[in-house]
Amino acid sequence: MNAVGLNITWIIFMPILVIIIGLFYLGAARKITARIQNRYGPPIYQNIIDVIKLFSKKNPTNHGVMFSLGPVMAFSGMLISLLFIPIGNKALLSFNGDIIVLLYLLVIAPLGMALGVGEGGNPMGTIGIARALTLMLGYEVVLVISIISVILYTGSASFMEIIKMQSGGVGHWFIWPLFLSALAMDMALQGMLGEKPFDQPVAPHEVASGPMVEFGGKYLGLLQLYHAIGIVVETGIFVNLFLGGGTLFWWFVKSFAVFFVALLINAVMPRFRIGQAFAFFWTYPAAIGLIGLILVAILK
Amino acid sequence: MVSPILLIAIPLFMAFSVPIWGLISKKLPKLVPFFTFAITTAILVSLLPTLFSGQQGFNLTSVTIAGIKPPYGINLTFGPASAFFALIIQLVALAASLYLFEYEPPEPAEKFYMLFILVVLGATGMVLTGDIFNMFVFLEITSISSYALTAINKTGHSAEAGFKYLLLGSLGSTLFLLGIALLYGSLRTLNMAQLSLYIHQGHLDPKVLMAVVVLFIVGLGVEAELLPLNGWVPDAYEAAPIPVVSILSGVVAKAGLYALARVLYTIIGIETGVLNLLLIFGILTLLSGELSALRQKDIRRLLAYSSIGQMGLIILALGGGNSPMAMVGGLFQAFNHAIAKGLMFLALGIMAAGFNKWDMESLAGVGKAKPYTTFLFTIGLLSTLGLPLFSGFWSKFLIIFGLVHSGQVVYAALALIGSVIEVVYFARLLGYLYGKDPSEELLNSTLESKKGFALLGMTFLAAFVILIGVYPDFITNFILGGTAELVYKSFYISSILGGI
Amino acid sequence: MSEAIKTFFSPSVLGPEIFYGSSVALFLIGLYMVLVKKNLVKIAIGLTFIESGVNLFLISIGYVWGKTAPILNKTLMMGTPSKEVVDPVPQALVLTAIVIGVAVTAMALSIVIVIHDKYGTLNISKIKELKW
Amino acid sequence: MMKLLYFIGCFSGGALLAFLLGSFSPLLKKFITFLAVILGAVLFATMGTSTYQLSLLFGNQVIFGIDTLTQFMVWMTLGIAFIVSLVLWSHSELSPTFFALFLLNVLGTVLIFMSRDIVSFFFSWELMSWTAFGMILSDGWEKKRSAAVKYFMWSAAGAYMVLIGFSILFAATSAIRFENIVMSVGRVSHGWLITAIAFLVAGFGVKAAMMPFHVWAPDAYSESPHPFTGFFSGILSKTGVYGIFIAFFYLAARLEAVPMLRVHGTSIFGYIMVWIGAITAFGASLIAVHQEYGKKLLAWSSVSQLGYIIFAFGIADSLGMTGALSHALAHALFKALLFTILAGVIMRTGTDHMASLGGLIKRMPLSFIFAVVGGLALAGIPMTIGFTSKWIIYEAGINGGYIFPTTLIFAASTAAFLYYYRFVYSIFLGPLHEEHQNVKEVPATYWISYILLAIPIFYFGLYPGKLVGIISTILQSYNLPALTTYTATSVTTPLGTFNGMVVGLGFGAALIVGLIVYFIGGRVRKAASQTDKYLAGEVVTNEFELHYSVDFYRFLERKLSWLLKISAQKFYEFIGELIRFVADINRKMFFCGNGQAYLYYMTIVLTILILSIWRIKP
Repeated sequence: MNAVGLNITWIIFMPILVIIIGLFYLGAARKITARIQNRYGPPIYQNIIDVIKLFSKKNPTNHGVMFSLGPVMAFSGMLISLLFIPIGNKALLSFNGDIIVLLYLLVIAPLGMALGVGEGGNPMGTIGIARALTLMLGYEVVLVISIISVILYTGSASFMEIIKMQSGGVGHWFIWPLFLSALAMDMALQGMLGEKPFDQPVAPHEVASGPMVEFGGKYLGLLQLYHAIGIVVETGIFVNLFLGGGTLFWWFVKSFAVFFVALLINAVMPRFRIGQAFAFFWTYPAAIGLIGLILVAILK
Repeated sequence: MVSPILLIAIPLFMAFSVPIWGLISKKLPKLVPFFTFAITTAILVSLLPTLFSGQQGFNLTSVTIAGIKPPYGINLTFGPASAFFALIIQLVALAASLYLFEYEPPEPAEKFYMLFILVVLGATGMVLTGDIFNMFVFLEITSISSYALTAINKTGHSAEAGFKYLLLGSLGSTLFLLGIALLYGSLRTLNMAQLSLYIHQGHLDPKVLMAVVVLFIVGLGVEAELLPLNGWVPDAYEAAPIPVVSILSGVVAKAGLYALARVLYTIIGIETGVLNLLLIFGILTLLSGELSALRQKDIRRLLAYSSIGQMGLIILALGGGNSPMAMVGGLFQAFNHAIAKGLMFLALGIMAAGFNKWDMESLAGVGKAKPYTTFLFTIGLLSTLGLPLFSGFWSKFLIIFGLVHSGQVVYAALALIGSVIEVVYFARLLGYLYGKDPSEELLNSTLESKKGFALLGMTFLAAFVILIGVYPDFITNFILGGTAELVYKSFYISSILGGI
Repeated sequence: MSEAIKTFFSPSVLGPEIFYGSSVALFLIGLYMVLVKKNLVKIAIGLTFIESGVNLFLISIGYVWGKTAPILNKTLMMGTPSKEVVDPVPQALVLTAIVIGVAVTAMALSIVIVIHDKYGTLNISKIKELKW
Repeated sequence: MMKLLYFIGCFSGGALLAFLLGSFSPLLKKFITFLAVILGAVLFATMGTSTYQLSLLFGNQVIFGIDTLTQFMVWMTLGIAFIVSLVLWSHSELSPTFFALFLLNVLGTVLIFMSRDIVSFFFSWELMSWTAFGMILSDGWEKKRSAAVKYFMWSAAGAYMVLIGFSILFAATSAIRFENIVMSVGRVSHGWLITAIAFLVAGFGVKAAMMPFHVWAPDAYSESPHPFTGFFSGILSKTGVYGIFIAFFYLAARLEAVPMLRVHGTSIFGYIMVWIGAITAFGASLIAVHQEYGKKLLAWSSVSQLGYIIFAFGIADSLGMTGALSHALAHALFKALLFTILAGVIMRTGTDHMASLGGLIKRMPLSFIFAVVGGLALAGIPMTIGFTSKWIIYEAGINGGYIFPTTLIFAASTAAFLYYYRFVYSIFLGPLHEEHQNVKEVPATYWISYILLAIPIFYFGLYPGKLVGIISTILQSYNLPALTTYTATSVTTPLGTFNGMVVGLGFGAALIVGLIVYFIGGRVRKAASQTDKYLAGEVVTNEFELHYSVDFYRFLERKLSWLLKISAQKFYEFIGELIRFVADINRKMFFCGNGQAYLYYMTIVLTILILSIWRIKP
């Protein structure tokens, strides 16, 4: 098979692969958290079963066209972001857009969900969105600071370029020279993934799962898929920027490792209030990131 | 043979013949000012073609009186500057005299019309004369008539305003006379060309010269509304009848301004550091006037302060006389200010006609009750603000360019700060005029349709504002000539005294 | 005695300065009245003082000691008139100025009458209904 | 020559006719305005690139010219003007004066872009400024007073700064034509040149709502007549941007050569502008997040977006200038769209208070769709023109090494999500209010204009290279560095690539996949009523307020209150108080009413002047 054909095959199968792996991530997360908390936990494939169940459920409530379109847009938005992030050294579409394009593609999904939640008209959902957006204002700054330091360091905003520069073993990974930036980004990642202490948007005890409150059946199923892809994409950014990408296997190993760190923090942390979370992002991670950035700017 | 003398002689005759017309019919005196100024304006316009003939594009004729040639006899000079100011005076007077058709003066009416013509006559005399003592006489004719007109309502306020005006005015003109006495004592001549020549040749002690300058500035500054000498202005504008106010701002102030410019530019000469004095006086007058208007509620007083500010701007422009541009802008601004302020005061008179309240709250919403008059008022206002499509734009533009060109960036910036303040209070005023609903009382006041003749006069002024605003070259030749006449002493001297 | 006074006041002793001096004095007296007196009538009188001072100054500019009035008669026509008469111009000016001064004073007083009618006072400090 | 006169005559004649005939028939004023704009566009199309001279002042030739930049800006202006004139068909309540002033305003704006000398530039500039004020005034006043006065005051101040700047240039070069000034700018001393350019940039910055000169903008935008606001915020602010371009890159090209003025590889002006732009963008968007009224929100958003443009201009390399100019177009398009939608909402519901609106998606679906489109562009989602321009700006910022300002710009962009979502949610989503049950969709003139605006938004989003191509032509014609690495669908910068078409197709495919997945799932049930929601067993009725819309981001506000407290407004109010204080003292002193005091002043002046004579040496 020629390269183009290979690419097309990969484009078709990769999302399915990622969805399955992402769902396994979610299952593993539940399992690991349970073990840390001295519970047994559900089986690791539980989320796959959940999704199948959700999709086959009849008669979830529909509040209007945007309500239906919202989860679809969230799913499709994540899917298109997935195509712009190199997985296992396979570039896909990422020659046609750099990190900044990806950053903005990543926004489509939450935006779609937010619009859907909006038409749902449940105040809990909207409060959840307001919290999510506030949180986003918090971590986006940190994220951008880290990304700018990487771009400054490498002189390129293209993922493939950045991965190429890290080739040649663990020692070449940017996590070493750009340790502060990587640290800041990992903190931002915690917020992006919505893991504790940054799970205010969905805080079940406060806003009844927030955005998800009105969604049931296949809507929730779509949102589960969106979440599953989201984890891979978000950890994938970190892997590509700081951990040198890698072959398919190693890529997912690294990605899971990043996710695992987040899980460990999640399992032991309580939840910030949303204001505190926002303020936290604009203080310590931002400061760490800025120091890293200044170091890069000086050393470069 | 049409001669500039007629510009003085006809009004003089008409003024004192008013009571005779009054014997024929009670209505007739009302028409006299209009016909007088119509004739004088016609004469003036018919003189313009000869004025703009000749090699330089304009020329300066000296008209001798009683057959004795200058420097010994009294002469009238009819050059671009004189004609320009005479034109301003005639235009405003014509519009105001049209307004008189709709205005019932206090009894005895004949006196009012007589004084009205005399003010304009005096001002015309001031701008046309070539003899400095003659200028003093005309100044006194103007100012004494103005005192009388200010106080003519015989109310307490008008008397108070008239007295304040009289105090400052008579002291000012006495100082002017003192200045003339010093000049005559040193140089033994009263002819302006001769004086200019002698001063140019250095026959005058610099100290005496500076004393003369000071006396002239302080003396004429009263009429030209310079800062500490202008206390009478808002009071007189508030208390005097509206047509008189338009004459005060459009005619008397401009005559004072002309006298100042003529004396300082042509006789004294600008190389003597006079310009710094003008700059300082101008900027202080400008800022003080604009600041005072900022929180003013009475529209007449507001316009009076604005008038002071505008006069300050003109004086400032004259102070930038190193650059002919500023000078041109200043003369242009004098024209615009006379026309626009005259227009605004007359329109204000109609807006408050049959109502007689002048504060913003009472006149709020007049734009809906009397749309056409308010529209005319707005044209005047926008022109005063110096906005494009209106004549004021070009003059302000030229003044600022000229000031910067002559190196006075700081003064230009300060003047513009004054303009910003002007924008604020005029914008607020516009808001009151258009943005509110008119009160019952205002709706029931005299309809504007009953004031046809007055509106005609104002429309005539507004047409000038827009015409020049769209095509300034309509008048710029005139102003260039005027600037040249004022600034180039040798041209003036040789035109009057013959080739020297 | 009268001779002494005459000598004292003759130009050889005082010169024309006495006229200049007294015109300045008149001017200052007038200025004092105008600035300090509160009564409108007194202020009007002060104005006339100032005018008189200036008029005196003007006339003394043209005056030349020991020369005659500028009226042409036969004796004058014999010699060179310009060297034997005083300068006629200031006199003409002063005549005009005096007339004007009278007009101003009349105007002032007539306004004062109206003010007294309406305000019931002649104190200038109390006549300030128009302000700011 | 004649064509230019026809063009001017078309607008001014239209204005005159609309003013005179408009009071007879509302149809006539709308028709005349519409016709004048179309006719103007046709005339402009025939004018091509050429130069026209008019003899105006002292017989001097006043120059108007058309080059590629002019064409770009004028088409933008005429396009949005056309949209406004289209929308105005539904607004008979506006007075004929409004229509007349609108045409004059368009004329003034177009003439700014065409003018090639100081005189005509300043003339057009002032014309544009005061007609906008007149329009605010003509549409009711009572509640708009402070906004209108503030606008007029600031625009006068800005115009006067421009005037000072120009007059310094004139005084130094004795030329009024731009080309002559550029030729002889070498003769100007550095100090004067810097002063002039500083005045010019500050003056234009007022119009471009650059902090700290922005305080007029939110009020003026939100209080201007609703159909006009899109033009006001989208186009009139661009005159300031254009002015900065002219001052900075054309008149003062030599500034770059002054070594002491160079910071960070560019001129100090550029460096200051980068920071000012970034702070404007960041601060204004944080303020926009907390607005309770739709127009205020969009108005602050405008200030923020203009900050992007100033930021990009400050960078001043090929990327920066491409970004700035393309964002100028982008902002004009999406802000006109959003303001027009809001005008439609206000027309139908009578308010723009976001807490009183809600759920309009069911009643005004078209408006909602285009509000999303406009919002996508505003937030800079790929596939819209907003992303194309923002992306170039980010790349420019990072590439230029302006790391901190770029971070601020990014944060501003994230904040844009926040306020944009609040805008859409509060107005169109959530529960429908009782009193808006019978609200109808906007009339055809409105949604036609939405479509017309949406087309270029998507076109330049999918074909970013086309936009960059246009701008590169402009920049090359001014001998400025231009971005050349682009194809129709993609743009490449030194840092990376963006292919609009690939993203668009990819997203389309993903959307289809999503829909397939959606339809695989089970059937759905339509909600019974508005209150048919998950509320944990609580029974709620229609009276129950479920609209979460007041104080939307209260937690954020609490945390950022220290930052939001910093207000230029307060500083200016203090200055205003000071001026009023001085004004009163001045008034009560010099016009105290006591005649004798006036005589004292006269005597004092006389004495001072006489005494100062003795200083003069004979």
